[in-house]
Amino acid sequence: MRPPPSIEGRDRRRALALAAPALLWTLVFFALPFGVMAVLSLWQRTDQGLQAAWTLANYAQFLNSPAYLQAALNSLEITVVVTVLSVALAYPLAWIIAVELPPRFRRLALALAVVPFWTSYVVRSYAWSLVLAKRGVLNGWLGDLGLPLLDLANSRAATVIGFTHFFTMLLTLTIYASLVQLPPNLRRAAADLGAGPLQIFRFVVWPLALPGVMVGAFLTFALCIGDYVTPQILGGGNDLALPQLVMLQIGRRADLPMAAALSIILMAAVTLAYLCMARWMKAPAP
Amino acid sequence: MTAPIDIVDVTKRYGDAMALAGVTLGIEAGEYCVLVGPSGCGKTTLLDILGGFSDPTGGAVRIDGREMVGVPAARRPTTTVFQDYALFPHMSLLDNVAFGLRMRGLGRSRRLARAEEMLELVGLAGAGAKRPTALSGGQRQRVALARALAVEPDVLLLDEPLGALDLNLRRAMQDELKAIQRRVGATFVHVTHDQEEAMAIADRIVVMNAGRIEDQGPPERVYRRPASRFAAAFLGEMNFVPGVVQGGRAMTVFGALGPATQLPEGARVTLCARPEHLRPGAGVSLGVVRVIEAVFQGMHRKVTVLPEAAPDTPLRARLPVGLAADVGDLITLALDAEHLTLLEDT
Amino acid sequence: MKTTTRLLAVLAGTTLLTQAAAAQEKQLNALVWCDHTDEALIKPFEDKFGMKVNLKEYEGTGAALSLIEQSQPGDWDVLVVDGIDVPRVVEAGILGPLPTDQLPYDSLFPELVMEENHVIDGKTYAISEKFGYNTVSYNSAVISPDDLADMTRLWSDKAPGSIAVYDYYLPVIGMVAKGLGLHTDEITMEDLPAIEEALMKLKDNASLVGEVVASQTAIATGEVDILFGGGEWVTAGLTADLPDLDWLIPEQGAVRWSQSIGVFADSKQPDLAVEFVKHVLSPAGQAALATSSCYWAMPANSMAGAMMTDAQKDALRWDQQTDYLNKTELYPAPDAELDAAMQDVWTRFLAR
Amino acid sequence: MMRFLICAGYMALLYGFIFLPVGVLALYSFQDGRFPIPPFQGFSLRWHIEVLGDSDLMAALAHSLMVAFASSAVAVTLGFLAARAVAGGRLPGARAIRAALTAPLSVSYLVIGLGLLASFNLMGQGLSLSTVAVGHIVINTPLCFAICAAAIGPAQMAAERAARDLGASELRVMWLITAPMILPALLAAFLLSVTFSWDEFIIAFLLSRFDVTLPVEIWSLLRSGLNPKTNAVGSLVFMVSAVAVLGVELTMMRRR
Repeated sequence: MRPPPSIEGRDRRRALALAAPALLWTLVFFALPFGVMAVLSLWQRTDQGLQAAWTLANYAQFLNSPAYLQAALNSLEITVVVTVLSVALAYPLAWIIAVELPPRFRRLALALAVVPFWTSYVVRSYAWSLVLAKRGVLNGWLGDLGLPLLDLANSRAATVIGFTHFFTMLLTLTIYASLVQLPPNLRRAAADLGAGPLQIFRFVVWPLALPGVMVGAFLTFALCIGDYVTPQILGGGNDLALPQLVMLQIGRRADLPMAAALSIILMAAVTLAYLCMARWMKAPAP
Repeated sequence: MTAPIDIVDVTKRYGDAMALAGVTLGIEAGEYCVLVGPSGCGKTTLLDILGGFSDPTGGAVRIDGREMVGVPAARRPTTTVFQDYALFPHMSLLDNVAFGLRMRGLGRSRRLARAEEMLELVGLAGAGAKRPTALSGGQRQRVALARALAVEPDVLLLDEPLGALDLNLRRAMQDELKAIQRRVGATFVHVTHDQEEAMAIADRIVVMNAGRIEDQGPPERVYRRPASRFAAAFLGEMNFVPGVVQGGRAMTVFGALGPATQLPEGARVTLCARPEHLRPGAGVSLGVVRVIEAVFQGMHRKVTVLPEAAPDTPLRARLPVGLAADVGDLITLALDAEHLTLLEDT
Repeated sequence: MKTTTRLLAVLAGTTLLTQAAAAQEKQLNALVWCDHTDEALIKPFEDKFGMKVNLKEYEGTGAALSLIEQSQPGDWDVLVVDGIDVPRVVEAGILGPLPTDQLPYDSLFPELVMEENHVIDGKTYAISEKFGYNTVSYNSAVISPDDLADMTRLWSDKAPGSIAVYDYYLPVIGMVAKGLGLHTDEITMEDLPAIEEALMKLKDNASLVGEVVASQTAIATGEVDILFGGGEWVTAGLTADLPDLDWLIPEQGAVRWSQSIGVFADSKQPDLAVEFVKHVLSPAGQAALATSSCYWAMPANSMAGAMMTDAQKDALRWDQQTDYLNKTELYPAPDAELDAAMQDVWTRFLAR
Repeated sequence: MMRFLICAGYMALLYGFIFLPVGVLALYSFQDGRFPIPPFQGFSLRWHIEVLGDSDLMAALAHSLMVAFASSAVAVTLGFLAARAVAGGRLPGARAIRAALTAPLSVSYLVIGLGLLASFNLMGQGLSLSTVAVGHIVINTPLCFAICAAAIGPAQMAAERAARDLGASELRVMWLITAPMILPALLAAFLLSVTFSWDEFIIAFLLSRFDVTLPVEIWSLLRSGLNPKTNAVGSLVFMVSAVAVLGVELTMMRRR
C-alpha cells in the first residue's frame, strides 16, 4: 500500500530537506561536540594521556577546591554586577534615543552609540588597560584637574568596566528596539487618563518593554560569564574567572576533561539563569 | 486551451474541522464558474485544491479527465490570479508576465513578445518596463491576470481577484474579465464573496456554505429559484413566509401560496419572495400592511412592513419612489405569485 | 542579481586560495616560544632552503605537551622547550637524537651544555640555545637596589614598593624557594606549604599577576615599581626608552631558565629539521634570537657576541654572566605529581 | 528645559564612556615613541606603516578575511535555506527546529570552541583555518537564520506560490524569487556575519594552528610586549569593521 501522492507531503519533505543542512551542521558541529564534552568531563587526565575513567572526580575536584569555587563565585559576581550595571546605564540612554530625541536624530544617535562595538574585541580590552593604568589617560586627566587619582587597573573593577562598556552598547541596542516598538499613543493614553511621568513609566512602559530588556540581560549574562579575553587582559590576575580557569586547564596542563567539566558547569550556570528569566517572565521555552 | 473539471465528493479536514464536507461539481470546458459564499465556507479551500496547493482528504479532482490529486501546482494545466496579486516586486511587468513562459523554456525574445501581447490584452500596452510598485491596484490586477493567462492555461483560477478594488472599478473589471474570458476561451473558476459580482459574471454560480454546495446553476435560475434557504438569502434579500402543505399547496397566514407541490400533507415549508416582487397592485394580496421602516435608495424605496394579517412576520419590499410610503403609513401590498419559490424545511 | 554572482565569485575565490595555501610544498613545522617568530631569524633559513617554516607559539611546557597531544604523529619537526623539561619530553618519546658532531659545542657557554638534561643513555636529544634569568626587575628611579637585596622583604609586611608578579608558576615558585633557602632541584611536596604561604603574602603585596604585556605596561606606566619574576627578558628591550628600568639578582639568588631545541622523533624530514637547529645555533641565528622582538636574552653560543652591538650586549649584561650563572639555579623540574600540586598552588594564588 | 539638560548631560556622559577607549586607542596609535602611554609625545604614522609592513599581521589579515567571507557565505546559505523551510508553514516540528537552530546563540564561544577542539582531536582532524571556519559557521548560522526568517513574510510566501503555480521548480523559486526579494536581509546577514567572524577570538584561538586570524595574531602581539603597533592595528581593524557596518546600514536604509 503506497500512500497516495500528496502535495502537502511533498511540501513537508521539501521543507525538511531545506532545513536539513543547517540542522545537520548544528548537530554535527554543535550538539555532538557538546556531547563529547559531557563525556570527556567524566574522563581523567593522567600521565599516559586521557583515560576513559567514567568518574565524577572532575566535578568533585571542583566542589572540593576552594580556589575553583572562588573562581566560579568571582565569575558569578562579576557577571551579575556587569549585567545590572549595564542595564542601569543603557536603559536611560535607550530611552533618550527612543523617546526624547527628535526622530530624525535617532538613527544617528544609535549608530554612534554602538560604533566602538566594531573595534576588535581583544584590542578594546587592551585599550581600557591603557585608559585605566596608574599613569594612564584617565589618571592623567584627573591629575590635571587636581582630583584624587584612581587605582583601577588590574583589578576586578577594571574587568567590570571593560565588560560594562561592551554590554552597555549591546543593551542600548536591544532596549532601544523594545522601547521603540511601543506605540507612542499608549503613553499619550496613559497621560490622558491622568498618569504622571513616573506612573506612565511604572505601569505602561516598564512592563511592556520588560521582555526585551530581559532578553538583553540574559544575553549579557551568557556572554559575560563565558568570556575569557576581558578578565584575562584587565583583571591583572587578581580575580580568576571561570573561563580563565578553563583555559588554564588546557593551556598549562592539557587537562581537557577538567576543562570540559568546568565548561559544563559554566553552561549549567547559564541554563539556570535562563530558567530563572523564563520563569520570571513566564516565557515559553525558546 | 480549455478543459472541463470534475470534482467528485471532495472532502478536506483540518484536524477536527471539516473545511469541505463532500463537494461534487462538474464544470464544463470554457465555462465561467463563480464560487460564492461567506468567508469560511470552503470556497478558497476548494480553489487551493484545484490549483494544487493543498490535498483533498478524500475524493477525486479531474481536469480534462486527468486525475489531479497529488499533482503539484507547477505541473497542472491551471494558473491562479491571487487575491493579493503576488506580483514579483523585483521584476518589471514584462518579466512578471513572461515568468511562466520562461519556466517553460521559451526563448527570451519570444516570451517577451508574448508578454507584450498579454499586457496589450489587459490594456497595459507599453507599460512593460514599469515595476509593480508603480501601479495602481486595478493595474496590478490586470498584470496578475496577464501573467496567469500568458501560459495559456486550460483552467484559470481567480481568488477574490477584485476584492481589493473599490466598487466602481470592481464593476468595470467584472465586465472586462468576462470579455477576456470569452476571448481566451479557458475555463475560469472565480471565488468571491460578492454575490452581485458573482451574478454579473458567472455562467455557472456555485453557492457554498459550511463546506457544502448549497446550490449551483445559471445565475438567474439560482437567484430566482434557489435550491436552499441559504442560497436564497445569500444572493439577495428574501422574504420567508412559513407554511404547511395542505392539499398540494402551501398554506400560510396569507392563505394558499406558491406553486403546487408533491410534498406530503402536513410538511413544513417556507415560501420565498424577493422584495422586488412585493408591490402595490395585482397579485396575491397580502392585505393592509403598516410601514415600520423606510429608506430612500435612489432607484427605489426600501421599506419594512408588518402585515395586519401576520404582525409577527415583517416583510421587506422595494417600492417605486413615486409611491408615498412613510413610517406609520398603511398601504396595501400584493405578491407576484409567479416568482414564489417553495422550499421544504429541513 | 549581480551582487549574488559576485558573492559566489568571492566564495569560489576564497576556496581556491585556501587550497592553494594548503598545496604549498616543503614545510617545516616548529613548536616554539614567541622569540622564534621574527623574520630576522626565520627568513634567511626559508630563503636558503626555499621552503616555509610554520611556527606555533606556546608558553609553558604543559601547553606544548597539550598541543603535541592534540596532533597527529609526524605533524611536528622542531621543538623548542625549557632545558629543564628535556628529560621529561625525551621520556615521553617526543624527541629523537641529534647528530652532535654537527653542532657548535665548542663555543657554547659551558654552563649551558647541561649534559644531565640533554644526554640520556648516551644519546643527545637537545641543545641549549638561549638562557636568562627570572629574577627581580625594578624602576631604579623609585627603588634602591639595596631594598631588593633581600628577596624575602617582598613577602614581608614591609614591601619596598608596589609589585607585579610574572604569571608563570615554575620560575616564580622556584624564586620563592630560593628566597626560602631551598635548592630548586630539591623542592618536595613537604616544602609546598611554606612556599604557598610566602606566595600568598606576596599576592597580598602585589597589585597584579600578569603576562608579559601586562607586566610591562604596569612597570612602564609606573603602576608597579617591582616585577617579581622579571629579568633582562622583560627590561632589555625597553631600556632604550626607559633607562631607569633595571634588574638585579638578590642575595638569595634567583632562577635561571634556558631553552633547548631538538628534533621530533617522528619528524618526516629530520635532516631539514637538523638544518634548522644548526641555523638557530649559528652565530647569526643566535644574535637574532638573543634580540628578538618578543624578548631578549643571552644566546647559548658565545660566538654570537661577534654579531651583536655593544649596546645590545650591555643590555644583556654580557660581561657579568659568570657571576650571574654562579648565583642562579635552573628553575624546578617537578615530576607529574609535584607539578600538579604546584599548579594547584598557583591556581589558589591566582584566585586569592 | 531641565529635562533637556538632564538628557543632554546623560548622553554626553555615556557617549564619553563609550568612546573613551576607542579614542585613546586611536590617539596613541599615532604616538611618536615606543610606548602607547601618556604623555603623548607627538604625531607619527610610524606604527601604522609598521603594521602594514608586518608580514605576519598582513597574513593574519588575509586569513581573517578568508575565514570571514567563506564562513559567512556558508552560514548565510544554511540560514537562508532553513529560514525558508520554517517560513513555509509546512515544516513538521517547526518550533523545535527553530529552537535547535538558534540554541548556539546562548552558548558561550569558549564552550563551543572547546567542544569542537575536543571533537576534532578525537576525530584526528588537524587544526587549520578550515576548522576555524567550521566554528564560525556554527556561531553565525543562527544569526543568519534569524535575520532571514524575519525577512521572509507573507509577501514572499505569496510570490513563491505564484511562481510555483507558473511552473517554477523549487530551485528556481528560491533563486529567482525568494533570494532577490530578501536580498537586503541576505546582505545584512552576510555582512554582520563577516564582522562577527572577523572579530572572533576564542574559537579562532582554540581551533587554529600555524595560520591564524587577525585577533589571534593581535593576541600574540599583546603577549609579546608593550607596543604602539597594537594600537595601530586596532585602529585599522576598527576602520575595516566600520566600513562593513556602514555597508549593512546602507543596504538596510535602501530597503526602507
